[in-house]
Amino acid sequence: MNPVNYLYLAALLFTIGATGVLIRRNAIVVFMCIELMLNACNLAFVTFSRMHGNLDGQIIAFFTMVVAAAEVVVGLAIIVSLFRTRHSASVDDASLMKL
Amino acid sequence: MENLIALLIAAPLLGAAVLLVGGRRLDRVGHWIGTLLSFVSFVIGLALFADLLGKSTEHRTMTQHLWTWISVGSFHADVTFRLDQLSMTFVLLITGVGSLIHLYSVGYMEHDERRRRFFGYLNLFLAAMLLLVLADNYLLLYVGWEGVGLASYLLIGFWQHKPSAATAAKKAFLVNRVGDMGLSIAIMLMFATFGTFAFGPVLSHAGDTSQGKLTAIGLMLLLAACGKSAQVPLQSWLGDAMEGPTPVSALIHAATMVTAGVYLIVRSGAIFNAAPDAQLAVTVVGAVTLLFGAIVGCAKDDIKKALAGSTMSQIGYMVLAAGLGPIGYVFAIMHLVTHGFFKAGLFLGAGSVMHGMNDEVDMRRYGGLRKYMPITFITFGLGYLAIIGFPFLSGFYSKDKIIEAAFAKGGTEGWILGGVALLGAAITAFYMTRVMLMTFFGEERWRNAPTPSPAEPSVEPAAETRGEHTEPHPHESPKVMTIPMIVLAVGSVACGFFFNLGDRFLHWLEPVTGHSEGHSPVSTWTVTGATLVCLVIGVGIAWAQYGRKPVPAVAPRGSLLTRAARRDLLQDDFNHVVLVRGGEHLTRSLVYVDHTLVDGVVNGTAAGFGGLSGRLRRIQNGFARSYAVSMFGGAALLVAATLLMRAV
Amino acid sequence: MTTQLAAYTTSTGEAFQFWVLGTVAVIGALCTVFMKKAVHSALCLAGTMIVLAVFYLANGAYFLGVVQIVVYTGAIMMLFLFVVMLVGVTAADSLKETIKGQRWLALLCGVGFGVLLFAGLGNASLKEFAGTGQANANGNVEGLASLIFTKYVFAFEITGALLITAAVGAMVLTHRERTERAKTQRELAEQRVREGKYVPPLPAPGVYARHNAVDIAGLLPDGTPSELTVSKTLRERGQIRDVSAEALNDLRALEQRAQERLERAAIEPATFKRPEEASK
Amino acid sequence: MSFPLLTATAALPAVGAVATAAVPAARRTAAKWLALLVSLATLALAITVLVRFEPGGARYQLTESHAWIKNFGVRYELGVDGIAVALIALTAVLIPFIILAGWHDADPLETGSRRWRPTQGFFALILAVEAMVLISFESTDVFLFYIFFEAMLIPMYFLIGGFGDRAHAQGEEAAATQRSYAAVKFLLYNLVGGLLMLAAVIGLYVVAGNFSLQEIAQARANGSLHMATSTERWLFLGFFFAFAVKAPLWPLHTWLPNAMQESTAPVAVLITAVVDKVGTFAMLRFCLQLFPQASKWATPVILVLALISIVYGALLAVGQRDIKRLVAYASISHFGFIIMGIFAMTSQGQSGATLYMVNHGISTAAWMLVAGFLISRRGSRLIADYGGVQKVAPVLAGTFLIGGLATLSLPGLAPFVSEFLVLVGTFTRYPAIGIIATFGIVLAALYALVLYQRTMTGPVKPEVSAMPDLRARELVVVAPLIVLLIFLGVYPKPVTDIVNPAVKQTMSDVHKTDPKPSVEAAK
Repeated sequence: MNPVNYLYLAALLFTIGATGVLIRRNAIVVFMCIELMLNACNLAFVTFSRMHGNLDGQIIAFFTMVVAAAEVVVGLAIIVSLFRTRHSASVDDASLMKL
Repeated sequence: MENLIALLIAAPLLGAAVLLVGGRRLDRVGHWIGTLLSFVSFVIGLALFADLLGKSTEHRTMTQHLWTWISVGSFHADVTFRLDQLSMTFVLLITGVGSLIHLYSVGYMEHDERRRRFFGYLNLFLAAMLLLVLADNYLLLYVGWEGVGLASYLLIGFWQHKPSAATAAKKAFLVNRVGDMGLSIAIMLMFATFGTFAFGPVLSHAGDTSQGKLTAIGLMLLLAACGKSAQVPLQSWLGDAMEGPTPVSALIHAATMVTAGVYLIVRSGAIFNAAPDAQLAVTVVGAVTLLFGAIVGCAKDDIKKALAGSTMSQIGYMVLAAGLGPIGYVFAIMHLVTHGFFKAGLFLGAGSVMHGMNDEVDMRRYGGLRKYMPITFITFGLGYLAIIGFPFLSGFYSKDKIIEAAFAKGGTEGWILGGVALLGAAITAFYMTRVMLMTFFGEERWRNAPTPSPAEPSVEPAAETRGEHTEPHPHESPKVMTIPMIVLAVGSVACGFFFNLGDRFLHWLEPVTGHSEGHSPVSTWTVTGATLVCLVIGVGIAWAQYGRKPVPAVAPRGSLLTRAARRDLLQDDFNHVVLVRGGEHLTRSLVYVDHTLVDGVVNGTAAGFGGLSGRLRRIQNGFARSYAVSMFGGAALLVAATLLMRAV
Repeated sequence: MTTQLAAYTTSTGEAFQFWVLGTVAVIGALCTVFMKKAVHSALCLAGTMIVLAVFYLANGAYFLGVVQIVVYTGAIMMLFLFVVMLVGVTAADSLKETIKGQRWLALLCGVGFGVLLFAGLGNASLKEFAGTGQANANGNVEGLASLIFTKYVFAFEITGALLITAAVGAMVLTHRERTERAKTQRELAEQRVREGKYVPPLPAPGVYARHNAVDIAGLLPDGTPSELTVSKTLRERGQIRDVSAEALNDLRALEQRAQERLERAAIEPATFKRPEEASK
Repeated sequence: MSFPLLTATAALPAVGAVATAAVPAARRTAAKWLALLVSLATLALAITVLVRFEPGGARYQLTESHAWIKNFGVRYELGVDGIAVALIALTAVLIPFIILAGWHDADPLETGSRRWRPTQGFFALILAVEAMVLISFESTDVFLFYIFFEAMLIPMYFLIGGFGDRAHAQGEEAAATQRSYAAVKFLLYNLVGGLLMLAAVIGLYVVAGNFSLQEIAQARANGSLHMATSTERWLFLGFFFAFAVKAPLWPLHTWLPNAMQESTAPVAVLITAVVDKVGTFAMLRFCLQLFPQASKWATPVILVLALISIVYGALLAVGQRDIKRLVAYASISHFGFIIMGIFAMTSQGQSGATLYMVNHGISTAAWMLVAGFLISRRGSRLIADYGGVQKVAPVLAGTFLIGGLATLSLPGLAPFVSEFLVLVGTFTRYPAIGIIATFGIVLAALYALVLYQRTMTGPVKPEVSAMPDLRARELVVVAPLIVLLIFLGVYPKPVTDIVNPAVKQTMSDVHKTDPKPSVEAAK
């Protein structure tokens, strides 16, 4: 088998994640989908690093993970405060620029 | 002496200004001020007349230049007055009859709380009319021309609370405006042709230009004359004009203003002499109106409208005469003057009758009034005899001359016109006798007068004035009213004979109008005989119809012609259907067009932008996810783009 | 030569592993998207991530594989679960679309994007795989470390700063500022008395302690459940179970049996209905 | 460097506007008096201009010239010819009457209405408009003219949108919406026109290299500045469109009825009698001087449009149910006459047109202001709501009739002279058009008299039975206007003497001479 399939898989996962972001209303699930997309990217990077035979791809993936972690922390915090204020985690409820 | 000319106009103008601006504090003396000033003007006229008589024939034209009115490039209009025999005649007629009618109005309008204003308007009219006849150029004449139009508008609509009066006034002004349009176009033509519109140059150079232009000018002048003198096809306003107080009808719509058209034609004689086609048109208009008015006069039961019809037809005589050219000018003016006397007298008589019959105008509710108001009866009778052309009364002379002149035109035209004139004489005799009989003879139909039956549509707008049906108590009018009637009666008896004595009038007017003896195919005596025969026939028929058998108090349905004549030969209906209705539809549709089309384009554009932005706004719905979709779509497009770039 | 060939393709074992676990990963991803309950989504996502970790290992990124499991599946997903709990485990959000045309647009874009990516990959000439042989010659971790602390040292420092900032930010966001001093027990009691309602402590939930009483409203004397008895959070999540009818019917049956034993006439042989049914 | 009279004339009302606006809200009456005094002082200055101007002297007199924007050769250049002087006098005369007529229009409404009416603002805006109108009459620099030609819109917008009639049929809210609609329409129409003009102004600069009217006109005359035919036509169209919108020419007229209908009578007078005159004036000064060839090229079309305006406006006036709309359409018809006179390219036509601007200003002012008094009494603009007023308020009715008669250009009143001059001037060159235009006078009689008949005559309507007659203030407004109408009607020489030389020069700009009569009868 050709390792290119990893890339195809990554693409597939990324697309699924993106679609999920678009069709789910629950902020948490949306977030999970974003994570999914990030992971897909990571997979791609790792595969690339294998392709080129150096570790830079892995480094990038590593950084991605860190950033993702930070992002999740902040994002979840936002979700929690949102939930506190309007007692729902639906992204559609936050359709106005005010509470 | 010339400087007096301006005073002729100034006096009544001053009166008008004082009375109209003065306000209520003048209510008690206003009418006397007006009368006084008109008499002043009359006296000045007499003085000037004496002065003129003193001069030799060729020096009988005075001019007075006041100031330059308009001067732009070659366009030059002066305020200059010209007093010659023709205008002198008019001045005397206007101021004389005018003053008498002022006097009469003092009594007639006694119980009207707006009498002061009435006299103000009368004075205004005198001023405008004098300006009309004294002007030295057509533009200044135009000022007077519209001025009298304004005065008659104000006076016809004097009882403005009556919608019919207001409507009649508006109608009169509008129809006159159509005529004025003709006059203004004529003036423009003159300016374009001669570079001026002053009487002197235009009339002296009339021959120098092309036939077509002259004909055009002539026809435009004729249109103007038709409007002012109530000639077919612009005659429809005169009948309604009877809505005004009777003195107004006597002064404006019988004696003076309506004859302005004749003045215009005679004054522009030089142009018409050079344009035979225009002349022919004038004669045709005159002849048609002559018959038209006479027929209408036969059918009316409203005494004033009957007289209005007769006015129309008499002016038809004058216009006919004026159209005959140098043969007829003098006689046109002569008939104008005599008509001024007797028609004014007749109207004043009618007014006196109405005065005594608490404003009843329907002759079918008169009858047997001769013993109640003898003076009115006598004066009215004399006027009657004069108008039907009873031998040796004024109408006899002037009308005969016109008939002769008509025959003298020669050719088939001559025969036709003469015949029409004769026929007109017969009809005149008929309807005037009818009026006479219905009013002063027969049994007294005004006792327990029945209410008008709704079956017969009363076309005379005076209908609602016969409000209460208290039985009238006919009585003679006060002196202040009868004296003018007497004077006018004397005039209508005498002036014809006086004028004709040694062709005075002819020689007086000849230098201005020019005169040529037409050779008539039939001898003078034949014409006279024929006229008298027609007269007798007319009177006889009338007697057979209204003298012998009693007059029904309610008008019988009558023949088709009668009914048509009652409705002014359907001319009003024609106007209503074609002009009024058509105009209403036109304006209404235009308003619609303006709102939907012209304005719609603008509003449409605006609405288009509004809708577009509204639709665009809907995309910004605030949902993070739909924004995400667009972002994602955008990303997809970017990928596609890069791929394409790679592929290319 | 042979090494290069080896670099081209992978071992059948890896191929087998790819196909099996890849399927699992895709299914997991799909479930993540389509599960009604956030908890389930989270679990599926965790599964997918583990699979991905395996793939990292297979691709020679040993360090990342471990990190993936430890950090992601271990820490982040747990964070998710915490939040889910906070928001409400059992709250199932409907997948019914509310924004007009959103779903179709989303699917269209997704499919289009996927197709494009695949096309791109297809066109790209990705035949040569150098393999991570030399790169990992002296240990994957050492390799990464040397890169991180030499070539990417600045990025590394900045990411550290980012992490700190994120942590602080999270605290700021979630920490609710107390504007007034918290009321003491005594003050609360006095306030209750002053207001004059519920002077005694709130009634306890549960009916005769027959159920796990926390989410079951206690019954008022007339048999209707009283919201007061359930804790505020549950009330807001709408997770109150109303079992009043069963409870009362049981009671009824109990009394009847008692009467039969005592030979007394039934007072009224009626069975209670749930309030809403009764109202129907 | 003599005393800058023209600058002073335009600056005084501007300063006055600021001062009036600065009067504290409580001192309402003080503001009114201040505005009135300023307008009267401006009138005095305008009269000095009139005196200092000697007819037949240099074409532009009392000139001032200062560099303004050097990079673009924009100069602050003022100067008046006869036409401008006449219109300056008209403006200065009318403004005091407008202020006096609108004395109470901006008073705060009685309790219950939520609209705040800044009295000071009203009068300040009027003065501002006067200042801008005056300076656009005076400026001989195209750019300077353009600036104030456009700036005029701002105060006008607020005057139209901010102050409506006291009472309104459909109540306060509906009135407010309609007002804002009218105001926005006015603004947009004129802005579009101004935009095209701006393009043309820039184009002119590109071609000519400076903005000075005199220099360009001279260069055009002595051929040192040559424009390609197409360029000249485009520039001409750019200018003309703006002016045709301002002086509403069919089919660009629809803003005027709305604007006049919704604004108070004095503001309506301000629009039609003062502001719109800038449009016709500018046609005469800029279009003809800067683009003579193109003007001649466009003449047939413009004449036809003017003809349509005359007949169309009159017909629509007949069809109106709203007094103010009727007056507005009448004005459209009159503007048709003015434009026709300008482009007839005869001395009678152009002198008549200029005279017409003055007379139409006065007559419309008289007619519209009396109509405004009438409306303010009954609180309705609908003709159908009136009847028999003549019985209860004879003076009001009389003045209204005189205004109407002036509008239908009765001889003896001022408008007749100008209208006849325009007709003659047109007739001598284009007989057919002249004759058709003559129908306009019949239609004018129709709408004027129908309006008078429906409102003033007939049985007294119960609503108007208690209507008071004209008050002293209102008489002070109307009487002088009527006197002026009569005076200029019988003795228009003062105006014509001033106007004629300027017209002669304009005629020579377009290389046109009056057609000669076929017979030289005049001695």
